[in-house]
Amino acid sequence: MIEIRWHGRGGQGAKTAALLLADAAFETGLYVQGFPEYGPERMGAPITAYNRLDDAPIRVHSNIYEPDMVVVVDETLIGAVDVRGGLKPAGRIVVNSSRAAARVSEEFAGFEGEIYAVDAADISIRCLGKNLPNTPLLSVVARLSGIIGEQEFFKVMEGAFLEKFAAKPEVVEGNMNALREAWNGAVLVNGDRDE
Amino acid sequence: MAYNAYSLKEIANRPERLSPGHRMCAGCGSTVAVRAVMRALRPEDKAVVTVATSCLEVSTMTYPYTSWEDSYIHTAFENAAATASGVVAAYNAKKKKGKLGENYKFITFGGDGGTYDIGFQSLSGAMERGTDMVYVCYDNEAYMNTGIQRSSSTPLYADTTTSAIGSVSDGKPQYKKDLTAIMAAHRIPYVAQTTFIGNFKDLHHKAETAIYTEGPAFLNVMAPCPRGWRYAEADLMDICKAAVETCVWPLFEVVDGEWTLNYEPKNKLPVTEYLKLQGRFKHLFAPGNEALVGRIQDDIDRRWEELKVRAGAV
Amino acid sequence: MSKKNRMSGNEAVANAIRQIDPDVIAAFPITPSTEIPQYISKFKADGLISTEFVTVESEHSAMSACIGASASGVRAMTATSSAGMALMYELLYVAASDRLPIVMAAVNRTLSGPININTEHSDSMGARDSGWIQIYSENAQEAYDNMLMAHRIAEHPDVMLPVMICQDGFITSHAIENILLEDDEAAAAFAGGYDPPHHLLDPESSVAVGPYSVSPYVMEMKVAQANAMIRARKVILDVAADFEKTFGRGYGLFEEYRMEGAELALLIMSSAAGTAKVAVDRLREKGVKAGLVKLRVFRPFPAAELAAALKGVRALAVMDRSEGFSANGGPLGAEVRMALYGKADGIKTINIVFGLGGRDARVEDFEALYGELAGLAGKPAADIPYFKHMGQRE
Amino acid sequence: MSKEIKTNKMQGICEQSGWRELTEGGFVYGEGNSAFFNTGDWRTKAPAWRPENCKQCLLCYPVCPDSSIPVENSKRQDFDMFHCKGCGICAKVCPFGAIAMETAGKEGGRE
Repeated sequence: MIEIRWHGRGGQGAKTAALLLADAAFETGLYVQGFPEYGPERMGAPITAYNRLDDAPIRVHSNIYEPDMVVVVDETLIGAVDVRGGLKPAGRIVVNSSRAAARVSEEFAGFEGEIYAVDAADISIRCLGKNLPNTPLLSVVARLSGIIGEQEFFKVMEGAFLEKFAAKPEVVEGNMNALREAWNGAVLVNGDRDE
Repeated sequence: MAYNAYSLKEIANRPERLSPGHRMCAGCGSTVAVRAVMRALRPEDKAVVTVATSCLEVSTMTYPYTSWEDSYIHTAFENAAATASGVVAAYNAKKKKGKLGENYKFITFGGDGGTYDIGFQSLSGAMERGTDMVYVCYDNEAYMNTGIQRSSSTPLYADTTTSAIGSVSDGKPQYKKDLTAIMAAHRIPYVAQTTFIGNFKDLHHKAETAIYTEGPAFLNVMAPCPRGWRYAEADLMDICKAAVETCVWPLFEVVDGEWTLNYEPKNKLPVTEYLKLQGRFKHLFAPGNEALVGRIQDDIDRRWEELKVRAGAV
Repeated sequence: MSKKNRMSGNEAVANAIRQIDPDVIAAFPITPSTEIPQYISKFKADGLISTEFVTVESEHSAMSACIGASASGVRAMTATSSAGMALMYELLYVAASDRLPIVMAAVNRTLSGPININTEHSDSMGARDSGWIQIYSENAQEAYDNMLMAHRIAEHPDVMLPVMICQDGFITSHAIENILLEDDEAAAAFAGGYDPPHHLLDPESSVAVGPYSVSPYVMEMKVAQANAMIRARKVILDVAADFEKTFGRGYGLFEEYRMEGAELALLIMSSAAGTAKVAVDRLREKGVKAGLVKLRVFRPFPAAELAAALKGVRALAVMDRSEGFSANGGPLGAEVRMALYGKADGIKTINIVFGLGGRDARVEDFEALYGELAGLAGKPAADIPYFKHMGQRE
Repeated sequence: MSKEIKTNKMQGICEQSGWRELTEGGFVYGEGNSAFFNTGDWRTKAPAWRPENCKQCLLCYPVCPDSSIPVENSKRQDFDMFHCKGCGICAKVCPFGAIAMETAGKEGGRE
């Protein structure tokens, strides 16, 4: 089972990204869970969302306390929220950041797992014209999770976007571009290990 | 709105839709109101009647009896309009699916407690939703079913069991709520206020218009209660006449937002002509209480002038 | 044919409702059940259902409208949670005593106060004596399946009682999970239609509903209602058997999970049962004789069946996701002890009140609880408290 | 009055009925069977109709709270004394002195 925890702020789409990742995983035949940390969702307030992905039925209904991967949608949360809490020693961190690799790495001093940074804001602004970092991050997480191949992922997401944006199909292409650009857009910031 | 041709002699041939054998008090005004409203239904039309918890409810469906010729439902005190909404929705569903050929009308009765007070939210909701129904408030100005407690419909200085008079109390210290105007503010197609006068032409016209107007309609019918108002049972019609002639209870209707006064007394009587008929106001006639009567008169006069302005009668 | 899908519990229930296509739905928004009327509104906007959707101004009016509609001989449904259900309480009793087979999608949420939007069973437990059949769901699949069965149970001539299908707020209602959805035609065919012999809109004969009853009738009316609830037990099982034959998924009054030879057992409801099952698996791997009973049907309460299922157990924890404030635990604890008393004596039993206001319960919490049960099994009954809370800070 | 030909679909249900004999949900089937319930014995005063004074104006008919003044072919008939509670509203509205209220006796009806 892969357990993923998303940290973002209300309005940044962390919950949507978790639900879309569940969609993608479902299409590959996996058993999935995608759920937010439940509470009144308010713009700007820190929020958490979760994914469980497994090839067997998932029965557990608690939150995720020892994730395999942590996704930081908004790096200003680092310090404000214990984003590393319970993360497995060999786990992974994905951070949306425009800062230099060394700076990002410093934030997680002592962490032995892999840390990836992607400038999701930049990709989003270029592809979508606004800062919606969840779409590029979703692409990075899908690749790192290893649950789905590149082309299959794009195909699944195109279907999901066509459904989600049925009322405004013009935004589908921008979202797809953001996904494509982000697929290989993350940089390993702590060391030169192969991903 | 012009009255339709009305002949009591013809209307009286319609089948009675409220059967006798109900357990209302002798002389009760509410069943007089019910009979008059139900008489306005064309004999070929069917109805489902909803009644809020009230004297009318406990007395007209006492297991294993019903006094209603038509289908009837009671669920609780504060929700008659919502209950009727469900019946109307079911009717629409059946009609849409071609499962029902007959035409039904939906008529709801509530007392003033179940309408002005506890049932007000549900009434407001059903009217706002445009439910095709008629809500009839039979207004006897207190909670009679539980033993004459004050409601927001109880008039100023009335003596009730929860607005008791005493050495430091003159009765209910608040004015009566103007529910008919509030219902008009819902901008529903038809709102009217009436009571029992003469050959019942006014009430019949208003009930018929309410029932056969598409969309929500509201009727406020003053229905005196001999026990709560403390008058001799036989005096029902005198009380109603005095209420109209003193302008305590004006007869008017609001059709698509347009107010019409249906009756203007040639010689508006002083309010004492109404008050003196009822034991609930007896204390106002004790020496030294002239100012209290004056306040009532001032209030009635102000409301009457406002109504005339609204109805374009000045 | 069943089709694999993934959706939240609310979406699953909304899809069951779409497939059933009830005549009338009256509902009012309240977290976390709000999504259900939102889906209904969209289904209606897209022409996918023929339902008359009454957007009432309160839950009290929602249940009132359901009663009016159901008494008119059509299928009526609503969805609610928490304070919304509490506002309906008065009418829940009326619906049941009028013997109207209304179906409610209940999404369990803490009853105020303090106000909280997360799951707890205090809302539906507060309605436990209202005369409604109560069926609880562990996950979206069960919520969907139970909803497809609900009308068949409620409208059965031996029953004629309202049914609430409960699922846990957020944990089930808002989490995306895998689910098997049935074909629209097959689901609709299973749910069937409803055509009661007496109702308000019968042009052949008037009907009066909701009588004032003097004392000489009330006792008899309530005995008749109580007997309908007794008969519901068999109907629930019959409908479940037909459901299994049709769709392949089986249900009972409760589910026994790894109860073969179990010495330590939990009795638990809804989503937390899934988490506890993982604990049972881990313990069984270690050789601990752990088992679990997940109660599905709380009303009617399967007392005799539970006593039989738990007979061989040495120690039992009854898990209440609501406080009864009885100073002795929660309602499930009280009822299970009633079931066992004199029928399956000698089980060392403790009532655990947990998960209030959405307080998370982890696999590790349940593992630890089984550890405690092992200790209780060897203790004299007099030394075991009636109940305790689990998961709170001291 | 026409109530005599009404059928009581609830016949047989009474305060001695067992729980299996009551209607499901307390429904009452049929139309207006309260007509079978006697409220005439509530009276302490009884109206008496004097047809010789009656002009058939029918003003008495709508004011009766107990539907106890039957009308046939636009003409009022004698009182339904099985149901009349003796309130006297009818007598008070009669402009022609065609209804008298009698203090003693419960017979009433036609004088």
